[in-house]
Amino acid sequence: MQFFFEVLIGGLLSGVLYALVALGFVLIFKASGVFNFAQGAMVFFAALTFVGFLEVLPGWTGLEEGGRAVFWLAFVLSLGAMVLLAIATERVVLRPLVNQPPITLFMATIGLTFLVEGIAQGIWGANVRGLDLGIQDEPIEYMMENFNILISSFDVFAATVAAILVAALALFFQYTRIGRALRAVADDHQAALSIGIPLRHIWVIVWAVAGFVALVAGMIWGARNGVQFALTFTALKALPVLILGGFTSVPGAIVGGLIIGASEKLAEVYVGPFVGGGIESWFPYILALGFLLIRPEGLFGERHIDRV
Amino acid sequence: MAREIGDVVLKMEGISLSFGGVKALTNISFDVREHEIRSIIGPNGAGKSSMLNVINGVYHPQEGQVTFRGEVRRDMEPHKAAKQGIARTFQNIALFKGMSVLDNIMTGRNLKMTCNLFQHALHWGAARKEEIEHRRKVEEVIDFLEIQSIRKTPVGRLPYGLQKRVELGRALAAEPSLLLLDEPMAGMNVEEKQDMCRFILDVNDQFGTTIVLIEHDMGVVMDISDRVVVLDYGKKIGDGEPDEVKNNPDVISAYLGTSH
Amino acid sequence: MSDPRGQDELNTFPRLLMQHAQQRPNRPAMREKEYGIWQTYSWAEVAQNVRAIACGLAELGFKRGDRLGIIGDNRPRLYWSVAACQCLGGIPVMMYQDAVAEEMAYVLQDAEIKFVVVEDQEQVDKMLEIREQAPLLEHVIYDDPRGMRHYAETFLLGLDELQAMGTAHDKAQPDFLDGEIRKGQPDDVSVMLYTSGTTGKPKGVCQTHDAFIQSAKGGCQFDKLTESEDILSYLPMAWVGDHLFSYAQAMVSGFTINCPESGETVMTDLREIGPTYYFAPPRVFENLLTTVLIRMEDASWIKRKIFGHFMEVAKRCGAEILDGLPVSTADRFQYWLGNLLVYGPLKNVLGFSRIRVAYTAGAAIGPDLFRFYRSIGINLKQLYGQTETCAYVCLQPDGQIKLDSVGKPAPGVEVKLAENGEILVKGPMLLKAYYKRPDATAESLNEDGYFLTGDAGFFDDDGHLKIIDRAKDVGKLNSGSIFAPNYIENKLKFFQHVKEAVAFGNERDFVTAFINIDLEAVGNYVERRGLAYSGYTDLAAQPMVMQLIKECVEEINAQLAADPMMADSQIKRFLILHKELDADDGELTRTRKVRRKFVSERYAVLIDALYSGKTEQHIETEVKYEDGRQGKIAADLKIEEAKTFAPQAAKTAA
Amino acid sequence: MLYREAGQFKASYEADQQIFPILQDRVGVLLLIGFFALAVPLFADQYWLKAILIPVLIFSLAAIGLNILTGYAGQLSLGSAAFMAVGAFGAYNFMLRIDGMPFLVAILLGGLCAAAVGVLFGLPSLRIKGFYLAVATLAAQFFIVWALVKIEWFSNYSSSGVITAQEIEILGFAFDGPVSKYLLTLFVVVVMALLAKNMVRSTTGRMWMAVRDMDVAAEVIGIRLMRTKLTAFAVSSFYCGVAGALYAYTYIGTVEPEGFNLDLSFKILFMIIIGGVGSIMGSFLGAAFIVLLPIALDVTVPVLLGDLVSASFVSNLQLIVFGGLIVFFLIVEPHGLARLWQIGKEKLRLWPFPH
Repeated sequence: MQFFFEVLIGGLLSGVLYALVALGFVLIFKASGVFNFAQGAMVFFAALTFVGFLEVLPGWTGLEEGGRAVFWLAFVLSLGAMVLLAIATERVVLRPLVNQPPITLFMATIGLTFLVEGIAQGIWGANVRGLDLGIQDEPIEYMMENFNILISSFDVFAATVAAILVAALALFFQYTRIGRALRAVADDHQAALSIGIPLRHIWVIVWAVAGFVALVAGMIWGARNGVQFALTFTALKALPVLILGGFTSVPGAIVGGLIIGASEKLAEVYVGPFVGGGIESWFPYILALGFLLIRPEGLFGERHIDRV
Repeated sequence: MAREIGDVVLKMEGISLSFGGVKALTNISFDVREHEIRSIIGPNGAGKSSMLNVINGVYHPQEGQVTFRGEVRRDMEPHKAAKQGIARTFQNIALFKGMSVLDNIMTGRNLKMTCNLFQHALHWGAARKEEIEHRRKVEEVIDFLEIQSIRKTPVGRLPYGLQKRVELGRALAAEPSLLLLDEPMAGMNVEEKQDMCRFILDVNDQFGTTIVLIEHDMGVVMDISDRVVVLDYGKKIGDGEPDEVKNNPDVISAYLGTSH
Repeated sequence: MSDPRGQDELNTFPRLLMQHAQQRPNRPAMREKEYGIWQTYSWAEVAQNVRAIACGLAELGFKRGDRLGIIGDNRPRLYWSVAACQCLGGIPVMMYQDAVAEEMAYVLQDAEIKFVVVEDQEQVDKMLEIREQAPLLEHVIYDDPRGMRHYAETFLLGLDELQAMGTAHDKAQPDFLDGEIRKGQPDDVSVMLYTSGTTGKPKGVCQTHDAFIQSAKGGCQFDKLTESEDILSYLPMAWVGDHLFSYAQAMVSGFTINCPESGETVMTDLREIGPTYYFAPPRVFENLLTTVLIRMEDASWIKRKIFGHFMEVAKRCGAEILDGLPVSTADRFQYWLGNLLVYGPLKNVLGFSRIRVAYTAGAAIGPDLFRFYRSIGINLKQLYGQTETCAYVCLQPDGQIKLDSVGKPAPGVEVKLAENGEILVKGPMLLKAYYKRPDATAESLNEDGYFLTGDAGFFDDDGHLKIIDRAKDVGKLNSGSIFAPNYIENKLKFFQHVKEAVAFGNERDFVTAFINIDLEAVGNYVERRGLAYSGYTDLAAQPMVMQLIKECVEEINAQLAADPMMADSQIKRFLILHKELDADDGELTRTRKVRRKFVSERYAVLIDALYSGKTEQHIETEVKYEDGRQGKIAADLKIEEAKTFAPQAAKTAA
Repeated sequence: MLYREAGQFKASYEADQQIFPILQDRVGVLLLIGFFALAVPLFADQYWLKAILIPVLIFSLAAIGLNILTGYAGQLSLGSAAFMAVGAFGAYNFMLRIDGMPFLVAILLGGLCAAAVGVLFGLPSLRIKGFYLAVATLAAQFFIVWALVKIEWFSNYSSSGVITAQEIEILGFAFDGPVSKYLLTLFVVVVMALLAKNMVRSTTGRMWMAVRDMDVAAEVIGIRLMRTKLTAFAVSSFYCGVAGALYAYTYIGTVEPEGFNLDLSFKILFMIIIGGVGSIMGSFLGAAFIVLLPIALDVTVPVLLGDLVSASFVSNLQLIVFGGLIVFFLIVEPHGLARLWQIGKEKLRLWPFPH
């Protein structure tokens, strides 16, 4: 039983990270109706940029390597890079494709994925890099002693960060002018335009916010598994989460992430051995698919009626 | 000399339809007779299009029943309605934008084509013969609607009025016995309206097709309809021959109330 | 000539048809674009259908010598009705399908028509409208049953039903029709064509089988037409040219006629068919050239450069190459290249790439226009003829094309000039008579059997006939030299800026003219030069426009000075009219010909001003607007002097 | 300019409904096929045949398959490579397990296996659309590759699922050299392209396009959405499957399931986007483009930039160029090279006029 909980909690914690990536998708889909396949590439780009700055900044500025100053400067610069990416994306991809069918925009983001990956590696190189955020990746003694459950403090940290981020975003959407504008755009582009919200700004902002989410997700994933090309696959993990949670629902992304994370780990551990293992790659998809057949609009998605 | 109006072919009884609590239609009953032109009129949002959607199975009413040619239909699927000889056009043109006029109208004959995928792939013998045979029929429709000069034009490039005509063509290609027309003349100029009117009358007259028509232009409706149903806010407020309906106080007030 | 001939000789149209049905049963006789493809009818099928229609008509009571009215677009079944009527010894009378009901009523009465075959509901409605005025009308047969379901009138009958009746009849009595065909004689009247006639009521011109067959044979030999020609039949069936080209010549040579799908699709259909033999009035060629030039204006500069360059090449040597004249090798190469890049594709896009022979007639064609088509390798030629002569008098022989002549007398045709310059013609193609108008017949044929064409002309040194004007319009200047207003006006009208012109000079000292400018062309011209104007009257009064027209007039003067016969006809003074000449005001006929007399009376004050040396004249004119209202246009018109040339000096200048 | 259409009138519907109604096109296509079937084997060297022509042909076939599903029936799929894998492993097993299995039958059976699997994964398309469906096809991608690796029977118990294609022999003739393999591939691809063209220009194709353009209207005129979509899945997967079998037998020889990964699926998707969505001809153009582009980059970039660049730079450049081209085509010419070709042809037909 303890083992079960260990697996479950481990799964839930990695689910938090899936949720974080999925959150980026949802933000963009809500605001611009674009299914952004490049979210994974953005995670990779952000993490790579961050570690890249960590490496080069001491040389450029004379700051102490591994110090706090370098960390925050690199963070701010990376954030800046994500904003630039958002602006460039809006300018080069979204604006010319405005009013195209969503499927076209989706395919464009696949192209964008390749572009972003190529650019990231072109600038920073393709080596695997480690990232140390200063958080120990070791079991929490308290849990060990009292419940005999092995839980990494890093995972808890990651979950906390994710929770804070989600809460912050929720507040942002609920209580700021920009946040309300974003929601207005999601509901009805025409309406948003007619009350004087410049659509282009909204897009840039939302892509930048998604970039910020990608940066945080990239840092956490990177710190855990190293910053490498495999980060782009996080996007593939996030897709079943979206199906489960619905494309437009922030809570859906979180709950979906947790379900996917937990169930994939449980399945791997309890079902995997019987079929040769490695089912993590497809299990979430089959799960999501099965779910989809029952509820095509996802957990929290809105039912859509075809008007004729 | 006029066409014979026959028995009741379509009977709507106590139809109620709602979307997530919003009532679109409330307890509506009326019937349609063979060979007649039956119009449904009413102000915007009166539930006219919903009514058509109930007839050919796009929407399923929560209450009431639809009887078509003696068969009670519950949860009818649109493609089954098509099989029974019901064709329709849409308020917002629903053509297949990526295809030519000819191909659009050809799709209207899909139910009459029996060849399978493999025959199509080989395009030999029966499939080829079938294609040609149906092309001939489609050309008759094209000729009937006088759209010869645009037969190979992609429909997306056509002006609105012509698109409406092509959509009628696609419906006619199915040789329906009941034709549902949802505002076939909306957004047309006077000349186009006259043409469309002529086509509708010709269809009704030459092929004996029963027609259920939604139209805003009162002049047209009163001119060509045999009987008219009036809806307002999802309720039936009038039903009868054009003159009768015109003098119905409820109808007058509904129209005065909305249009002035 | 009127002796009864051998029964098997191919001297009537029905016999020709039956002969083709035997000799080339499977070759296409007719095609019609219908239901998206070119529905093809072989000679055997045509003969079969004609038999059915003929027998059906006989069943209805159609007798030898009866007239059959035929109204509609160029449809195979209407052509078949013509042949069917002829099989029975009847006389087909085609009518212009766009004519209004009253005009048809006149023809129906005049020709005492009992049977008509019409194309569709539209024509049926006209027949119903004028039924009272045509009491003889017994049967109206319609080709297209669309919309006819509720017509209960008993005298209406579908052509389908008629054919069904006829087929049954033909089966029951197969010898009947053959017998009827055998009864036909070459000097029977084969067709009646109504002349529009600028004065008086239209007259029915009776032409015999022999006349049309001889004319068709002559033309076919002249241009070596074979059974493999394709012709597009799009001009009205009631017009003599269509009857000659699409009916008589096809019947003689056995070639294929092609009927377009509808009026709107003629250009597309032309391109699809790519006829080898083509006829069009100058107006069509002119419009086509205009479209070509307009479409080229949107092309990229490089394409325009290529186009421009090779058009120059064509101008230089194209017509010569077509005529087989010697041309330098360099030019030949350039022309070959041009053919690859410009002329070939251009002809293809227009549908002209297969043309062997093309004709134009009916009006004078501008020399530039004519030369353009010849220079890109289209063998366009002119011919001359009237309804009364089966449109067969003069033809331009291949290789001997002169821009301003109508060619040499056609085989079997004698042409001579009367003293006043009027052209007189004689030959097998002459009319038998005007229907029920012995007076008119007598008037038009002189005692030697020559037909008075009413046109004036002269032969040049090579024996080519040049038409200058209607004979009755030709007058004399006070100097005694000939004055041919039409000749001068046509020359003026070849300028794109001039829409209409009226020349005066009969019994005067010199020639003057009224000019109507072309609103669109001149409008464009001034707009490009940054000038704004408000309507025709304003535009016509602009000094810039006056200057433009003056240059045109002076160019004409230079040309006229070069011709010894015409040198005295140079335009000394002219003015630009303040309004467009309009058929609604009675200034033009419905076919847009100037009513010379009416105009000169209406604007007498202007003519006086032209001859009195004034430089300006005030005028007020009543006009009828399109909506029927009356109005007045007033203007002060400037009168301009144009430079004239001495006959000798002009030769060097021109 | 080269077209001389005047006089090419159609007197029957047969003539009007030909694949190439214009004479010059017919001649051109025959010349093209003749060139590739007769002249190329004589002159092309091994490298060209093995590294360029054969893969272009095979990917064209796969692209046709994806185009049927995505371009014609409007159902986006990201799992084409997996269906190729099914075809390859299917054909392998038929060859392996049935004695005297004719090669052509084996690849067709491989294709049928792919079709069956395709229908299975197409089932969700009945309830879900657009992105959801695209994600569902990813499930196929991952699941199939996993299954082929893990279920060792498929690869006859070889390690990590690697299979080696058997020798090809048809009617006693061994297709062992590049030329014979090339000709075999060409034959299969041309025939199947023709069949595909026939399908898309017949009722089947019209129903696919109707569902793509407006499914509600399609249903109202009697088209059964389920059947139509599943047919598209089946045919599409069949084409991908046959392409996969050819990939194993005439191109690579030794394949492993991981070779049919998501990247390959994307590559095929790129082929149809760049080549032209909804065009058989575009599938060929796109395949040629995507196969040739990296080769061209490999050859030209070092020449242009010399030793300054590393191999990894070239591979990143490839990513950037691919990505950039996709975005570029979607913006500038969403119908891809096929449309450019068509525009060019239209220009030639109207020459010297611009429109």
